[in-house]
Amino acid sequence: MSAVETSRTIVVTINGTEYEREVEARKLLIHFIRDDLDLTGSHIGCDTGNCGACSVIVDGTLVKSCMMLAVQADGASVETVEGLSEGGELTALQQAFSDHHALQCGYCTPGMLMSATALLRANPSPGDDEIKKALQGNICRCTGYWNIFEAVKAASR
Amino acid sequence: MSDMSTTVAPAPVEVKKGWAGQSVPRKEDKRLVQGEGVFVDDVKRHGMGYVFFVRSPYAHAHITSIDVSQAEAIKGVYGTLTGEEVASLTDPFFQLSTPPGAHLKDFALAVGKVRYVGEAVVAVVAETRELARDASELVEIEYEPLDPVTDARRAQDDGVEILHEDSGSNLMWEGVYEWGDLDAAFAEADKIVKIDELHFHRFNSTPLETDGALVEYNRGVGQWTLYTNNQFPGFAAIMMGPAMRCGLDKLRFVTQDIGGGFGNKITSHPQLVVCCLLARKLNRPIQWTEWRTDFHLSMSHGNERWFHDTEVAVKSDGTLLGFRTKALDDAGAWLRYEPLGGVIWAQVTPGMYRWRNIRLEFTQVATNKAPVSPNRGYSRMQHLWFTERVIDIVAHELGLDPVEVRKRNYIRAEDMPYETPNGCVYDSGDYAQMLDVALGLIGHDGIEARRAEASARGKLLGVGIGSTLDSGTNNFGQSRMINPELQFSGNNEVATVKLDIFGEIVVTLGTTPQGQGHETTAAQVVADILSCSIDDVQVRAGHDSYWNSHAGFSGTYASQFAVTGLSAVKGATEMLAAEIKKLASAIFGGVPVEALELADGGVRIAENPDAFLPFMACGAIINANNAGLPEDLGVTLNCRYVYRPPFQVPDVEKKFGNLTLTYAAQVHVAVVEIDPETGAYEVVDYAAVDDCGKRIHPQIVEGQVMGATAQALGAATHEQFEYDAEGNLLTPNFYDYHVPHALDMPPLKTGSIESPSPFTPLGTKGMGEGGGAGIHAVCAAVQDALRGHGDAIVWDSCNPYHRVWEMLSNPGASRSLVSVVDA
Amino acid sequence: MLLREVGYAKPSSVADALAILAENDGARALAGGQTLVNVMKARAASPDVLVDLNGIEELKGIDLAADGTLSIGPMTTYSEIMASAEARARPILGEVCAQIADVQVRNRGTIGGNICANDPTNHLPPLLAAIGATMTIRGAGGERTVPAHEFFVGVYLTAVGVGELLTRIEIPAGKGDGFAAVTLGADGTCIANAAASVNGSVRVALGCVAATPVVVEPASADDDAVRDAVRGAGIDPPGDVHASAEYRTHLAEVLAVRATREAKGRA
Amino acid sequence: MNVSGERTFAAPRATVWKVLNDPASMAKTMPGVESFDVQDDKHWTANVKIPLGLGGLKMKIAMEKTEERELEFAKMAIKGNGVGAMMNMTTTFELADAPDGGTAMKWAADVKIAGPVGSMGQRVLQPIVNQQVDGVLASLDAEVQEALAAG
Repeated sequence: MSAVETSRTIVVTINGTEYEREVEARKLLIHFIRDDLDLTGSHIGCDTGNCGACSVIVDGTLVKSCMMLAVQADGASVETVEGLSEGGELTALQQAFSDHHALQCGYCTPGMLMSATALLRANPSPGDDEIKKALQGNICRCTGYWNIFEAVKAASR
Repeated sequence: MSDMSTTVAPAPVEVKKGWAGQSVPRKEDKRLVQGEGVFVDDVKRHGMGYVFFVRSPYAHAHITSIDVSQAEAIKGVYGTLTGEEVASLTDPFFQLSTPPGAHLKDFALAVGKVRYVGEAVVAVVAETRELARDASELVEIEYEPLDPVTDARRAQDDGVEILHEDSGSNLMWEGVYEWGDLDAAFAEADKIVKIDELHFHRFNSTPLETDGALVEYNRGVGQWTLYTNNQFPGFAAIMMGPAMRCGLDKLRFVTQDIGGGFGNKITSHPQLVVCCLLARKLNRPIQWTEWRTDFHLSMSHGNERWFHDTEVAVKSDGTLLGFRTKALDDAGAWLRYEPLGGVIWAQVTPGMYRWRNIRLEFTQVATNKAPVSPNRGYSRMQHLWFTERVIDIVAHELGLDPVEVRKRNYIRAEDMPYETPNGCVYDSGDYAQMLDVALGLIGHDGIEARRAEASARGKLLGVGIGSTLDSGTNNFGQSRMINPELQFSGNNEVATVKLDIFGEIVVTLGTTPQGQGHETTAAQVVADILSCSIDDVQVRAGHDSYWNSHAGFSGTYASQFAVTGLSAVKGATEMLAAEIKKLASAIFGGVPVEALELADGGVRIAENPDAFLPFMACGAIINANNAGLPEDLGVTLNCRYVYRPPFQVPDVEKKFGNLTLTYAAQVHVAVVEIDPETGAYEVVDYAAVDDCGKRIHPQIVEGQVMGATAQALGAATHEQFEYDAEGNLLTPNFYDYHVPHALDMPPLKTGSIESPSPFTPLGTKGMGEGGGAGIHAVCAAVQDALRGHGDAIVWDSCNPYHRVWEMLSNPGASRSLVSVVDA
Repeated sequence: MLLREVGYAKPSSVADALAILAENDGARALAGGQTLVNVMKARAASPDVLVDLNGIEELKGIDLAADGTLSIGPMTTYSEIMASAEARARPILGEVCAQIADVQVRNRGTIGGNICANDPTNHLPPLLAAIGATMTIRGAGGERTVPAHEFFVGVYLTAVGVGELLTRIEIPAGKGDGFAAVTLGADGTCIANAAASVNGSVRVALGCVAATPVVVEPASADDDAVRDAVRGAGIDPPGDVHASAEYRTHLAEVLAVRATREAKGRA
Repeated sequence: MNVSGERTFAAPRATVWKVLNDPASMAKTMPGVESFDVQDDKHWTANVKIPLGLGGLKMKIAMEKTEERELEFAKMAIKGNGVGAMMNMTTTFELADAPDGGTAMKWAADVKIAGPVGSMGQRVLQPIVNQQVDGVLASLDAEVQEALAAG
């Protein structure tokens, strides 16, 4: 019978770097990423899984890291906003966000970028409605989304 | 994505060579798109303790006992703080109100009594976030519940429980405003339109980042450093210093990036005091993260307001002569910024219209709900919603066209600058032209055909207009209309521009931006004056009250940066430019400064460009190589300028005077389609036209218009802080408090007009808060759609599907609120 | 955020999971976690032990039998159902899954978690009740199969007892299905919903109006018959900030008719 | 939130009254009672774990009989104190002889739930409360029959 533990040691690869840490079973993945690993690009905007500011890509799948336990990421490969650009070189999507003023305070932006990145990987040339549908899980209170749609459109082929 | 956003070319303005007026890339973006911003919850310190607040489950109750012993006994718990301790270590927060509100004893934690669900009662600090919450569950608090007051209309009834014994009743503040000659206006009227009750609901902008802080105490010098996202440190300091019995310089505020504010992050001073006291008591850094549910339960709700017994004097042709109304403002449990809302609305007393005779009786009461505080459009939005509702109800009841009624009554371009009945001076604008542009954007000419086409699909189509003013740059003298004893007036903002030793241009601001792009727009203004590139200008990110010079009203709030902030930057940069020339004149052996010009990142002799002194040389000479310079040179290349808008102290007796410097305008038009079977509806077309004078960065301006519009659409349809009879908040999270998501966004068309302000150094007007127009527009559109289907009157600012269905199935309920009598 | 302390186990087989559930009173199965984790954040409920089912292959996957019967593993995510060629045998499944919340939630949330949570506002309980799904439940006492109308017992309560697991969801062949909802914003929480199935007989299930889906069987798929059936059910829905009991009662009727029309159009 | 109803028991009033006033048998009717203790004939306390599906909700419950008219009427104040929820409930029972034999009981309860659980929303709580009430009434019936049998 598998052991029941209130804490365990996990190995998680984030943006290519492997981290081995002991975590409490109750710790949410987002707290592990932000507090334990000090990767503070991913944010927390709610406590009910609605806002998407904590969105990250786990083994190729877009998830909200506030609705996943850190222990559930054991052995997984995680991508966060810090892993998007290489050597300070912005991706086309990041550049499009700036060009189209798709961010104001920038708090929702990391999660928004991860959702848009996941969309463009699966569908490099999405239609307007597909873009809206793909960003439905990310709340932005500054922009009204319109410029974000424009940016994603611009970054698509 | 044309169906998602369209922009019409702005009305022709002279195209200025230079940086200002161009949508240059934002300096802030590079760090933010890479997750390299520094927000308050990103700040960590060795040995910091996490604070968790134990909050009241009751709306109204006496606290009979508090026992923290079990919580403190847990390993890893650093300590606790209770209301009793706060009451002994601090004085109550300074109250802005006259009595009875003046008598409130407001402390950082509840003392003896709780007055709303979610009020902080005890603070627990522990080694981890989780542990602090675990321990908070072991704090034993005994309550003796009292009947809650949840309806402002009942707050002053006999036998109702009183929230604040010290003030003797639930009345907090009241005042009567009257201008013109009401009797004459009503005598001249053909018709009097009466509206018994209108209700502006409770909501706020719910910035995605909630409040927070990391507070360190330096015992040796008795000074606190607060890394926090408070958006108006100047205000927080004058609230906290006296309460904590310390000088303001002992409170150092530091912020870098702030995840949205919208006014909602002005009144976090109680929580900050708790963190300060704990940092001193426990001798370690204290970290506070406010969770979403905490924010909804306790932070900065927008003012809920009722309008009763409204009477409008109008001619048969729709000419508006004046109105009377009674405004009842629900302040919630405490006056944290109130009762300023009791006068702020007066900045836009007649809205956009020419009526000259106005009487408004303002009453503010306390209820067992979260305290209200500024929210985007603060207090003006409520009043402008009222004036717009009045226009549409008058048009509706007199069978007139809302477009015609507006055009007939709008203040005209040729009347600008226009003095309102209460002495405000609208600086510039052409409201009728804005309306034409907006109507053009949604193809208003073809609206009847669309209405028919929609009804063929079984849908009710309606079109509505919302016109608002975004009054910016407060004259704080208006606070004296609330309390003549207050020693506030005018306004000010500061900037410092210096040339460092290697010629780097460094700008520091007094402001605390939350996404408005101050680093970028400030650099544009500086680059134009110094004739250099914006890349050569480094604007410090965020604010540090120890390093950035700041003034009493410094901060980012109330639509003023484009006026106060940028005027300060302009002033400081012009000082620096003059000093550079003065220095060059000395270096070039007395060439008159008039013969010098700034160009290509340096200063040169206009006639002889080879005589060139790069900024780097200037910085080096003054800072490191200054031997032999003339004694009386008086050049530091470090220039501080305080911009002070031209204001007079208003006449407190007559409640007369100019209350803000600029009056940006917005006209929005919404087209909705209602499903009559369910009451569900959607916005199918939308236009927003903005006029905020000279635009330094059109893209940023448009971004503010879009964001404010989205917030308005959310507020108009789903967003509401609604309480049940026991005082439980029914929408304490984003699950039940539905903000707009991507799929909720209608197509948006934006347009703009530039009417430069004659009163500001750059011709700019403060902007960003005009989104309320969207609430008015949707309310009007819903009412229009219901025309001929029961003719219900839209009486509430929030119209979720169930309310629309109720208006359809029982229009009589709202019809009974209005009547028209022949004068 | 900040859950109460909890034990965690990640079994790789149903037998192992059942053993852990049996061992630990107060243990709960963790499926996608898109509901349970949020309830734990509020500390409104706190299991002592979470039994993570994400490592159990036998609980995943979709099989289509020759007779058109779909057999779906409870740990199959909404996204997997939307993408599955087999699942298109009953098109309504993917269509309704596509309306649930957002991409991130659909990537983690599972069909089993949705019906076991049985929040009154969930999409799938009324849908599965309408299309006549049957659930297989395994426990120490062996395996049993219950029809949807017996499966849903209460808010957050189902026929899956303490120490038991939902192991399979079977859905008969059929195409004549419909679903209608009024939601809090596009793809938002359901204010009221209804699912209808017109495959031979007519069955309509009403959501958001009681602790469990209310199933009615109109005499025919005609609007009037459906209205009569809904009225006959005498529902007494909860009222909340989004809808009064009266409004929900009205919506139930309207949505039942709309769902049935859609179903009839596809039958 | 107010819930109320009427129920007829196939038993004489005295029997129903006895059950209603016997802490032990009342305990059996309440959902998830783990321990129970009687201070005096007017005050009882209990530790309950209300089955909430996703994990039981633990509560300390204190009951006080605030009013009674022998064989006719009883009023109780029930205070529940749990992590995440505070419950305040007043409930009344009114007994009368049913027209065709047995005892008719009119009951009403005013339930107030505060705290995080309260914020889960009426859409969830109302059905839960109704469901718990049905459970209580069913087992009350059983208790009455048992008492009747016991004589």
